[in-house]
Parts: sequence; C-alpha cells; structure tokens
Amino acid sequence: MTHHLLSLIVGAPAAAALVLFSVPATEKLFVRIVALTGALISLAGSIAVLATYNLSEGGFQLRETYPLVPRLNISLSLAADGWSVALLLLTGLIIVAGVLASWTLENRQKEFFITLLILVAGVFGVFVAQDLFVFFLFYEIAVLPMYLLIGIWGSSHAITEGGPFKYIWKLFNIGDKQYAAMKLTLMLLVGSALILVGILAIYSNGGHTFDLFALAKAHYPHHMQLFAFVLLWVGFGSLAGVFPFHTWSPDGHASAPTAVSMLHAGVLMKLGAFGLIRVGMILLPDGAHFWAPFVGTVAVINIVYGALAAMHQKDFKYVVAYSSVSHMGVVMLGAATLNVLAWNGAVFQMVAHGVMTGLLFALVGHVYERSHTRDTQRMGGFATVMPGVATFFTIAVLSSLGLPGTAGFVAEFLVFLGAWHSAYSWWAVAGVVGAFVTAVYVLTIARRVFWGPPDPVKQFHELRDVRRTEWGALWILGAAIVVLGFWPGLISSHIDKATVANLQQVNGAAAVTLNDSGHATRSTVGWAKQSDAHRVRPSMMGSAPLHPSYALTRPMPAADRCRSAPPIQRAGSRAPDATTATVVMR
Amino acid sequence: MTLTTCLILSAALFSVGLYGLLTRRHAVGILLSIEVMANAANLNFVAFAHYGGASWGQAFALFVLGLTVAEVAIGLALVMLLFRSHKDVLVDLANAFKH
Amino acid sequence: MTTPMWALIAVFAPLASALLLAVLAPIRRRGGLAAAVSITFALASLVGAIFAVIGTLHAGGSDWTRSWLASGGALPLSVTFGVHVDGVSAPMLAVVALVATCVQLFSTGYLDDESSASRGRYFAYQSLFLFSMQLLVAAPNLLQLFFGWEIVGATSYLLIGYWYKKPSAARAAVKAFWVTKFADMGLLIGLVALFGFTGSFEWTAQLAPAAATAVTLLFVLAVMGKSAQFPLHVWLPDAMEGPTPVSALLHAATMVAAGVYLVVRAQPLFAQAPFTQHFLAYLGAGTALFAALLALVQTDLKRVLAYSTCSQLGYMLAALGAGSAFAGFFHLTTHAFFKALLFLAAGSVIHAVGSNEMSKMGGLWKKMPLTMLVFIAGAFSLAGFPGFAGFFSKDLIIDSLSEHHLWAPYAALLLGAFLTALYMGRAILLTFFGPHESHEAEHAHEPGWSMKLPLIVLALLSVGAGFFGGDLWHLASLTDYVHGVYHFRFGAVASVLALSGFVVAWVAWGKTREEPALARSLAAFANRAWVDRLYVFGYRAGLLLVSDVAAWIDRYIVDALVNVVGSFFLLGARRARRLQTGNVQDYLFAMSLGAIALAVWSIWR
Amino acid sequence: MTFTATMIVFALVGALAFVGSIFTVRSSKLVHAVLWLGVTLGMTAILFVQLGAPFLAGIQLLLYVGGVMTLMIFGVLLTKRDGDSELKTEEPSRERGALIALAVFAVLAGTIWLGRDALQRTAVPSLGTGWLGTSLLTRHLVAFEALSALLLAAMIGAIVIARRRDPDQPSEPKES
Repeated sequence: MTHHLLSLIVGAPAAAALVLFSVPATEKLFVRIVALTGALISLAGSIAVLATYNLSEGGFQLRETYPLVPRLNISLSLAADGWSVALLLLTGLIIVAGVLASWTLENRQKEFFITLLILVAGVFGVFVAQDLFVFFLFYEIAVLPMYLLIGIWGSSHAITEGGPFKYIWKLFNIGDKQYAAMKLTLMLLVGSALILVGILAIYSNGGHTFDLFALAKAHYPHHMQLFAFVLLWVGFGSLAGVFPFHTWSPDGHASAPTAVSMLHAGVLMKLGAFGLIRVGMILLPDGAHFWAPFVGTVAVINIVYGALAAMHQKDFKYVVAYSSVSHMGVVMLGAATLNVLAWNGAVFQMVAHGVMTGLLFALVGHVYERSHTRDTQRMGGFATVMPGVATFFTIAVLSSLGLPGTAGFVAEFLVFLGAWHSAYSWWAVAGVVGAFVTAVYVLTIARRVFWGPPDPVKQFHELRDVRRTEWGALWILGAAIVVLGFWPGLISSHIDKATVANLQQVNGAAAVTLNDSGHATRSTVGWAKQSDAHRVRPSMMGSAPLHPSYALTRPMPAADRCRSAPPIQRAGSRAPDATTATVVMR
Repeated sequence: MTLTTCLILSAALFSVGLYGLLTRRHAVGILLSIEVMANAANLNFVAFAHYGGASWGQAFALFVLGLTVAEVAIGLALVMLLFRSHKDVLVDLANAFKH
Repeated sequence: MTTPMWALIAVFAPLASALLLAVLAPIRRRGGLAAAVSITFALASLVGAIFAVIGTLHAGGSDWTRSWLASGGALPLSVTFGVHVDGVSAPMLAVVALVATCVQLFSTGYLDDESSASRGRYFAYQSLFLFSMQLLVAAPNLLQLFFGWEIVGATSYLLIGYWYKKPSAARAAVKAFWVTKFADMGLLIGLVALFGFTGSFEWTAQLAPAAATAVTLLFVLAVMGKSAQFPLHVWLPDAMEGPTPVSALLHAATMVAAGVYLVVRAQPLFAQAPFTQHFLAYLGAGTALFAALLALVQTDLKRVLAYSTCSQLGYMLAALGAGSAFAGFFHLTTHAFFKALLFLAAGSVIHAVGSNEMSKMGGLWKKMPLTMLVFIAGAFSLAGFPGFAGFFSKDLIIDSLSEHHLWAPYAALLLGAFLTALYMGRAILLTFFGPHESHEAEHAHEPGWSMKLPLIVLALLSVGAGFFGGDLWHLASLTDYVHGVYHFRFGAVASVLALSGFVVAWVAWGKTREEPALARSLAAFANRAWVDRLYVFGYRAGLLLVSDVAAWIDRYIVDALVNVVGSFFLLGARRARRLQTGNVQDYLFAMSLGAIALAVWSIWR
Repeated sequence: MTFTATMIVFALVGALAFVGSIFTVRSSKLVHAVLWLGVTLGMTAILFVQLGAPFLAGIQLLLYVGGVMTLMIFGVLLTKRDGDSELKTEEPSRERGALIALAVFAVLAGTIWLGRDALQRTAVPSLGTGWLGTSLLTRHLVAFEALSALLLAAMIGAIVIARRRDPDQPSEPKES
C-alpha cells in the first residue's frame, strides 16, 4: 500500500471527481458523501505519509515512477520529502474542511465539487511531482479551474468605493465576480507562461531532462540563471501574491465562494512560493543568491504594505484577502533569506498561514452567507448570535498576529530569526513591525464585527451560529492551529530535514570560500558580492561575531540547550585578526 | 506525356479548382470546385504510381474517391440544411460565427 | 515526585482545566461546574507549587526540559520547553497559584448574576491565564518566557473584553492588546537579536557591552508595556473595564508583574548593561511618582488602584534598576497579596454598590465591616505602614536606591511613599466613611463566604508576609544573582512619610468630601487624557493615514496598471475582431495565402 | 522529340480536362457547371487509362459521372431559389481568387520545374487490377475498413442532417 501512497493521495480527489460525473446531481447527499470521501482519503493518505516517512533517513521517499513520454524523458514521477509531508497534510486538512464548509451549497453542487476536486488533485500533484514537466502540468491543473469556480459560484457584492473613484470601479467592474475571475486567471496564466519559458530554459540547459533530481545536479550558465530566475520569480510570484503582482488576490479571494477562497488562499498561493523555492532557488542557486536582496526587500514590502492595505478595507473578505498578501510576504521573506531557519520558517508559514487563512475564510464566508453583507461597518456584536464563529475567529486572528501558542508564531519567529542572520537584519525588524500592524487591524476587525454591542438596527439578530458539518471544518482547522502552535515538532523536524538537504544544494553549488578571518565570502557576482564585501555592520551591535550562518561549512558548536551546558561564550572566540567590524554573511 | 506534364496539368486543375472555391457564392458551386481539386490530386497519385513505382498510388486514389463521395454526401446535406434555413444557398449567408 | 514534577503539575494542571472547558461544551455551559473544575485545578497548581517550593528549599534548583523546536544545518536552533525551578520561580509559582485560586473563588460569588454559559467562558479564560502565567514563571529560557508572556497578553485581552457588549470594554480590550503588542515588538526583536548574537535564548548569555545594552533596552520596551510604565501605561486604567477579579489577578497581582519578573529573571543580562539599569531606575521612579499623583485625583475606586499598581511597579523596576533584584522581587510578591486584596475588597464594594465611582459610596463601614477591615489592611500594607507586608519590601527598595546613590529616584520614591499613603487614605475615607452617597450604598451588605474567604486569606498574607522576607531571601539566594545577606533596617523616613500621608488625608477628606483646590488643579493638569490623545493622534494621523495611502496606491496605481493593460487588450481585440467576417471564403483566402507563404519559404529558404 | 500518338491524345485530353474545369468554375448556370465537371472527370478517366489504371478509370466513371454528378444535379435543382430577388451579399472578389489561384499554380509549377531532373522517370508496367485488389485487402486493409466505416457514417450523417425536422418540434431559434 505504501508503494502507491502518493498516487493514492493525488488520485483520490480525481477519482472522486470522475465518480461524481456519473452521479445524478439530484442525489445531493450522495454527491456530498462522494466528495467528502475523496477528500478524506487524501487526508488519510497525507497522515499516513507523515507517519511512514522515515525521518532518520530523510530525502525523497515513497518514490513512484511511471513513464509518460519516454522520448522526451517525461515520466510521472512522484516522491515526498519533508516539505511535501507538511504541505500534503495542509492540503488534506484544507480540502476536507473546504468540502465540509460547502456542504450546504445550493447552486450546482455536483459541478462545484467536481471542479474543486480536480483542482485539489493538481495541488497534491505539485507538492509531490519529481518531474518538472509533470510539476508544471499539475500546476496548471490547479490554477485553471479557478476561473470556473469564481466565475460561476462567486459573489459580486463587494463594498465598492464611493466618492470620486466610483467611476473607476464602474468602468472596470471592480468587485464583480466576472472581473475577479478574469483578472485572476489572466494574471496567473501570464505568470504560467513566464514559468514555462523558465522551465524550458532549465530543460535545455540542464541536459534535456525533466527529472528534478537530474536537473538539480546540472550546472547552468550564470547569466541564464539570473535571467531564468527572474522569469520564475515573476511567474511563481504572481501566484504567491508578490507585490506588485498581487492585485488579483484581493479581488479574487473576495469574489470566490467560501471553499475556493479557503483552498486558494490556503493552499494555492503556497504553490507559488513552493514552486519558486523548488524550481527557482534550488535549481538556479546563482540566480537565487543574486536576486535574494531584491526578493527579500519586495517580500518585506509585501508584509507591511499588505497589512496597511488590509487595515483600510471595509469589506470583510477584502480584509482577509489582503492579510494573505501580507502573510505570503513572510513566506517570501523566508525564502529569500536562504538559510536554514528562514526556510524552515517559510515552509512552516506556508502550513500555518494555510490553516489560518482557511479558517478565516470559512468564517468570513459563513458570516457573509448568513448576514448577506460584507460591509464590516454595518456589522457588530455578532458574538452574541454566533459565539462559535466568534471564538474561532479570535483563534484565527490571534494566529494571524503571530501569538505564541498558535502556528503563526512558530513560522514568523523562525523567519525573523533567519532574516536577522541575513545581510539585511532590518528585514527582521520590518517583519516584526508588519506583525504589529497586523495585530492592529485584525483586532479592529474582530472588535468591529464580533465584539461590542449588538447592532442597533436589529437586522442581524436572527443569524445562526454554525451547524453540524460546519463545526467539523472549524474544529479541524482551529485544532490544527493550536496543535501546531504548541507542538511544532510534529512537522518541523520533517521540514528541517528537507530544508537542510535542499539548502546544501543551493549553497553547495555556489562557491563558498572562507577568508582568513574565518568569515565566509561568496564569490558570486552582482549584488550578492557587493553586499558581502561592503555591507559591514558597525561595531556598535556586535563586536562579538554573529552566529555563523549557513554559508559557513565549518561545523557550529552544538548549541545544546540542556541546562547544565555552559552558555556559549562567543566574546572570546573571535578570530585574532577580525576587526571591530564584522562582515555580515548571507 | 511525361511525369512532369502530368504534374503540371494536375497543378493547373488544382489552381482552377481553388479559384472556384474562392469565387463561387453558391454552395453547390463550391462543392463542384472541391471535386475538381480532388480530381487533380487523384491525377497526381496515379501519375506517380505509373512513373515513380509508388505502387500504393492507385490504392490511395481509390481512397480519395471514396472520401470525395462521402464529402459530397455530407456537403449536399449541409446545402439542403442551409437552403432550408435561409431559403438560399449563398455561403456568405452562413456567417453565424461573426455574431 | 521530584521537584520539577511538582512544578510541572503547577504549570499544566490549569492547562488541563482550560482544555476541558474549551473542548467539552457541556461542562463549560454549566457555569457552576466549570467554576468547580477550574478552582480544583488551580488548587492542584497551588499544591504543586508549594511542593516545588519545599523541594527547592531542601534540594535547590532543578530543571525538566524537553526539545520543543529544533533545526539543524549550519544554523542550529534548539529550543526547549519545560520548567526551571529555582528560588525565584518556585515562590513565584506559589504566589501566582495562590492569588489565582483566591480570585477564582471570589469570582464565583462576584459573577453570580451572569448566565452560566458566560461564566463557563470566564473560567476557561481564567484557567488559560493561570496556565500561561505559570508557563512564563517556570520558563527555563527567554523564549518560553516570551511564549507565556504573549498568551497572558491574549488572555488579558479576552478577560478585559469579557463584557464585550459594553463598547468601552471591547475598546479597552483592544487597546490593552495594541499597547502591549507594540511594546512586545521590543521583546521579539530583542530575542531575535539575542539569538543572533549568542545562538540561544538563555538569560545567562554573555554579550558584548553594546549588544547587551541594545538587547536589554529592547526588553525594557516590552517591560514598559506589560508593566504599564510611562508612557505606555495608558492601557492599564482602561483595563479596569474588565470584571474586578480580573483586575485583581491580571492587572494588579500577576500579569503586570510579568515585566518585573522578566527583569528579575534576566538579571544576568541586565547586569551586563549598566546604562539600561540606570534607565530602568529613573523610569521606575518617575512612573512611581507620576502614577501616584494621578491616583490621587481619580474618582473611580478601581482607577485609584490601577494607578497605584503602575506606581508600585515603578518601585519594583527602580529597585531592579538599582541592581537589587531581590528588593524588586520581594515587593513583587507582597504587592501581589495586598493589591489583589485591595482589588477584591473593592470588588466586594462595587458588587454591593453597583458602581465604581467613589462619589456613589461613603459610609460603608457600618454595612460592610469586614470588607472595610481588609481594605484598610491592604491599604496600610500598600502604604508601607510599619509592620505590614509592604513596609518591609518597600523599605528594602528605598534602601537599595540610597545604597547605590541614585538620589533623584530615591527622592521620587520617598515622595511617592507619602503620596501613596495620601491617596489610599483618601480612598478609604471616601469609600467607607462619611455619609451614604447613594441609595445602593445605604442598602449594601457583606458578600457571601465565597467572597469573604479569599479576602481573609489575602488579608492575613498582606499583614504577615513581610516577616517571611528572610525565608524568601534564603530561597532567592539559590539563584546566582542574589548575593549578600538579608538585612532589615527600619526605614524611619519612609515610615514617617507614610504616616504623615494618612494624617494629611484625614485632614483633607476626614470631614468633607470636597476635593481640595490643589487636587482639583492637579486633576486638571494630570488628567491622563493628554497621553491618550497623543496615541490617538498617532494612530489616526499616523497609522490610519498611511494605511489609507497604501490602500489607495494599491487600488488606483498598482491595480490600475493591471486594468489598463487589460483594457488595452480588450480594445485591441475589439478592433481585431473586424478581421473575422464570418465568411468562409475570406478565411480560405487567408489560409491559401498562408499555405503559399509556407510553401515558398520551405522551397526557397 | 517526336510526337507520338500517346502524346497527342494526352495533349488533347488534358486540354479538354482543363477547359472543362475552367467552365466548371466559371459558368453562371450551375447545371452547366455540373455538366462541365462531368467532362473534366471523364477526361481524367481517359488519362487514368493512359497512366495504366483502367480499373480506376472505370470507378471514376461509375462513381463520379454516374453517382456524384447525379447527386449534384439533384442538389442544384432542389436548392433552386425563387428568382434572384435578394442579393444582399457581396460577390466574392474574382481578382482575389484569380490572384491566389495563379500564385498557387506558380508555386506548384515552380516546384515541379525545380525538381524536373528528379522527375525524369520512365513508366513502369502496371501491376494490374488483381494486385490492387489484393493490396486493398491485405496491406491497406485497415484503411479500407476505415473508409467503409466512413462512408457508412457519411450516409447516416447526411440523412440526419438533411432530414426534415419534425413539425411538432419547434425549430431552433433562427438568430443572427
């Protein structure tokens, strides 16, 4: 059974979709049960992967290979490493919760589930694909159904702007579901086109194979890497919501139906970040190093700017949508930092944000469904009528502002720790400020909608709390947030295993030398080199050298935290010729 | 009578058929033009079979004949349909794609 | 059972209760049952803590840690969680558990008007709070401390907003979270920097002087937020919107003291940063004086106590700034008892009168003699009346400042001691003496036993805890930063000042309830509003404006680019559409042209 | 270069075929055009005989001249409109058609001219009708069967398409 575990995970939703084709739409309960079964099989498979993955061995496991187009060296090759384990689990959780959350959907439920399940099969596929071509294929399968899902089942009741800009909103139909669906699809497809070019560049320079393992071993010309990395950054970045290619995201998420928002913000945006790391950074280390300062800075912009933009929103769904933009910035910041901690944090944030934003969208969708408005200024005191929703919203909000004890904290903290170790320590500070801004707006929105006196109009006094299956969705996601917050080791050791291996790939490929004073310098050109050579930290902060970064191949003194061990004394361990300034390593 | 002359003749027939295809307004006229073109192609097959030793040429010509017949059957049926809906068979009436 | 095991019970028993109440709705919805569960587990925590203290006395400090988060590679990270039991954490665990148990017991009476479902919610929050506070106290490293630190902040948010239907309560909850979260940025960045410099989260880490100063100053920012020091004290008075037992537990006795506890805990780090210590001394003394002045002019009984809390936390921090960790810690424990007592007594009064305003009280001594007695005991302790608990600890603080020749803070604290007595005297007189000022005050009566019992327990401790200073010293000296011997000197100056404070209060408010002119002008000047307004201005003109600009840019510049590109293609397509005539022969024409071109290209290329 | 009888026949027949095709595409009356097509097809049949494919020539005459032409005439007659009252459409441009046709011819002829050396071949003796029949049922069996399926499908399709709609059923909305 374990030999086909991954194809089971990928295949179950697709098979369920196939079964649904032949089920009459009038058999509503049966349709739902089939969809739920498909989702549950995937979730169970994901949990089985978590359980069977051999942590001490690491690397890619559960490998399956079926030749697809032998003449082009394309094969359907699946395998899972630590990252896949975590992300499969995330996707499993979200799809089950998503099916439960759309249990009572009225409009063409069968077709909805079919599209949703096909989409999710694509998502699962991306996370385990070991063949670049198949990777891209799954990627497209995951992206394309969005058009239908938003265009058919979406909602067009955005709170539009008044005043002088009303005209612009009307002109472009902003807030309309067709507009949102079209914008999302077009922007993502343009991104896909760029990715395709990047992938072809990799294919033709990497020995005409699509096998990721072989491609990782290949050596790519420096300038090709710089060029292709930009393509991949823009392409995958569009899906990851990177500024300034994020504008599809608020509109799309706001217009999408509940389950789709959950899945899209929760999982699909991660495909972008995951793709950028797995294809962009691991295959093109030179490009990654060269552009890292730029990518990281843009990510910081994402964090702060997304949070600020979210603060302004009056539309409930837009608030959550912009918060996704902000949180994906954390992922991208972690990715750009290119060290173990930050990458761990980035992947952890993918999971944490996925669960959290899934929960948020489920709740927002529920509130919208019941109250028929998205205008937060008309809401108030919903905690009285829907205490369950209010409670879970508070949990999600606390995770969103990075409260310890929730998954969000572990992720953000790891990213900040890693970012401090980069050449750009201010990234960490800016990230923390972004987290504070998040705290400001999420608490405002929680107070405006849920707490405070019940609305005076008495319009919302008849609203109902969540019921039956919807509880399932909330509990799954809420529990995941808290469990991962208190017990990050559940997946963090898996993530770490993969991160260390992958990072070795990235940093091993770029030449690293140790100079006389024991500090690493990198012999890459461009920004990276400049930053290494010239970015010098004034002695004010640390005449004690920094904690060695990943770039140092020298083994680190084991920072074993057992209490009997003496504290690490760094002040005395300085290299004799180190000046008062410390070269900051990236 | 050489292969070249056969081919030239065939090319001429083909071009004439093409001309008809582009200028006829009547649907049946278009079908006729197509027949001319198919016929030209057949001539090529047979000529090559005769000179080039492409022994399958005649078999192929036979298939083309069969195809043409099928095409005429379908084409005429379509013409009837067109006539029934438009009371005329000018092909530029059938431009529903434009709208 | 080893000492760490007892400490683990102290930490995790409340978690069990919180989980039970959170997950099992039937228990939670039955308010009385929820209270019973919560109090039982709080008692378990207390028992665990007491055994941990005993164990520490006998066998010294010990640890129990497990790996919590680890990552490998070239940047090793290894975070542990667990308990670190020593002379500071063990007594603190006991104090927290004791006060929490008292407060929870008190709450059962105080909240008997509430619906049982919402009482269940209350006790779930209380259990969660106790867990996180104990987690903070028992933390073996700064990261776990931060962990608990933030969760207590969140539970504080939940508990302040307990009566969320009151708009003021909902707003106060958010405000408290914002201010403390703003301050916590300091702790977070400090931790990140600490890890950057040392690769660990130990408070025993050795840093270069500049780095130590930077990191500790960042910590101080967080302390200012959590312990409500000027200018981040603004949230604490508003936090009084929560139920009074909450104020007693979180906003007086335990949570706000977490800032002080952090400094005590991280004493090895702070000792490396003299500048930070000086700053702390001046900050603490300044806040002590400033808040005491504000307490003097409040009309709301709880706000008097709230500002008094700010002031007393200032005392503790001043002591820590002077380098006397024990003085601060000692005052922390005694303060926990008497301030919880004062709040609970105030809660009993408020419960009876139905209002926080002292102008609605008066003459309650006849109706509520026990409450009056315990309130006076707490007030005397707070003012440092000789023999009461606060007297010992406060004297130690004032002494420590003079020892280190910090004369300006010293003077401020002496003046503060006088003011403390003054405002507490005022509060006692206005509340319990004079004529009844309202109908409710006339018909007030003593509360039931569930509320009386905690009052009595805490009153006994407020009176007597000072005599155990030597024992606490003995415990605390098990850590590596409390040195020397405990010597008690009778602080004559402070005692005289405290006594004169009460005398002046008697003179000023003994006969009349009118405010003296001086107090009125002070009130006009020092009304807290101006600091608040500054923050509101910063929020509106700073953050909100920037956010509006960001959203505007996003919609009308970044997004507009997308729309313009889209429109360009749309309009272009509208033109290109004319090529599609719908006429088959036109398409054929184009096809033929293409075929010819292809043929020509393939032949003559 | 000597003019043999074969060459003369070829020239005559070829010229007739060409003329026939011209009239097929140009004659204004469709019935005439059909008849001219018959001439072209018949002449091609003669060429087939000359090129050693008598069987094909027979088929050509039977199938085309016999079957297809009849069909065509039916088509023309059945779709005869009630006078050319509504000429609401434009006449396709003759010049455009001629241009394209000439261009195509130029390309084809040019190609043939360029490859004339390779085309210098002598005739090979015909393999005979028997061989053709054998190969149809052996080597080209799949294609042969496919063709028969195609013919069947075309027949059914033609019937379905041209079938008169049931008068009860509302005809699909005629929209432009």
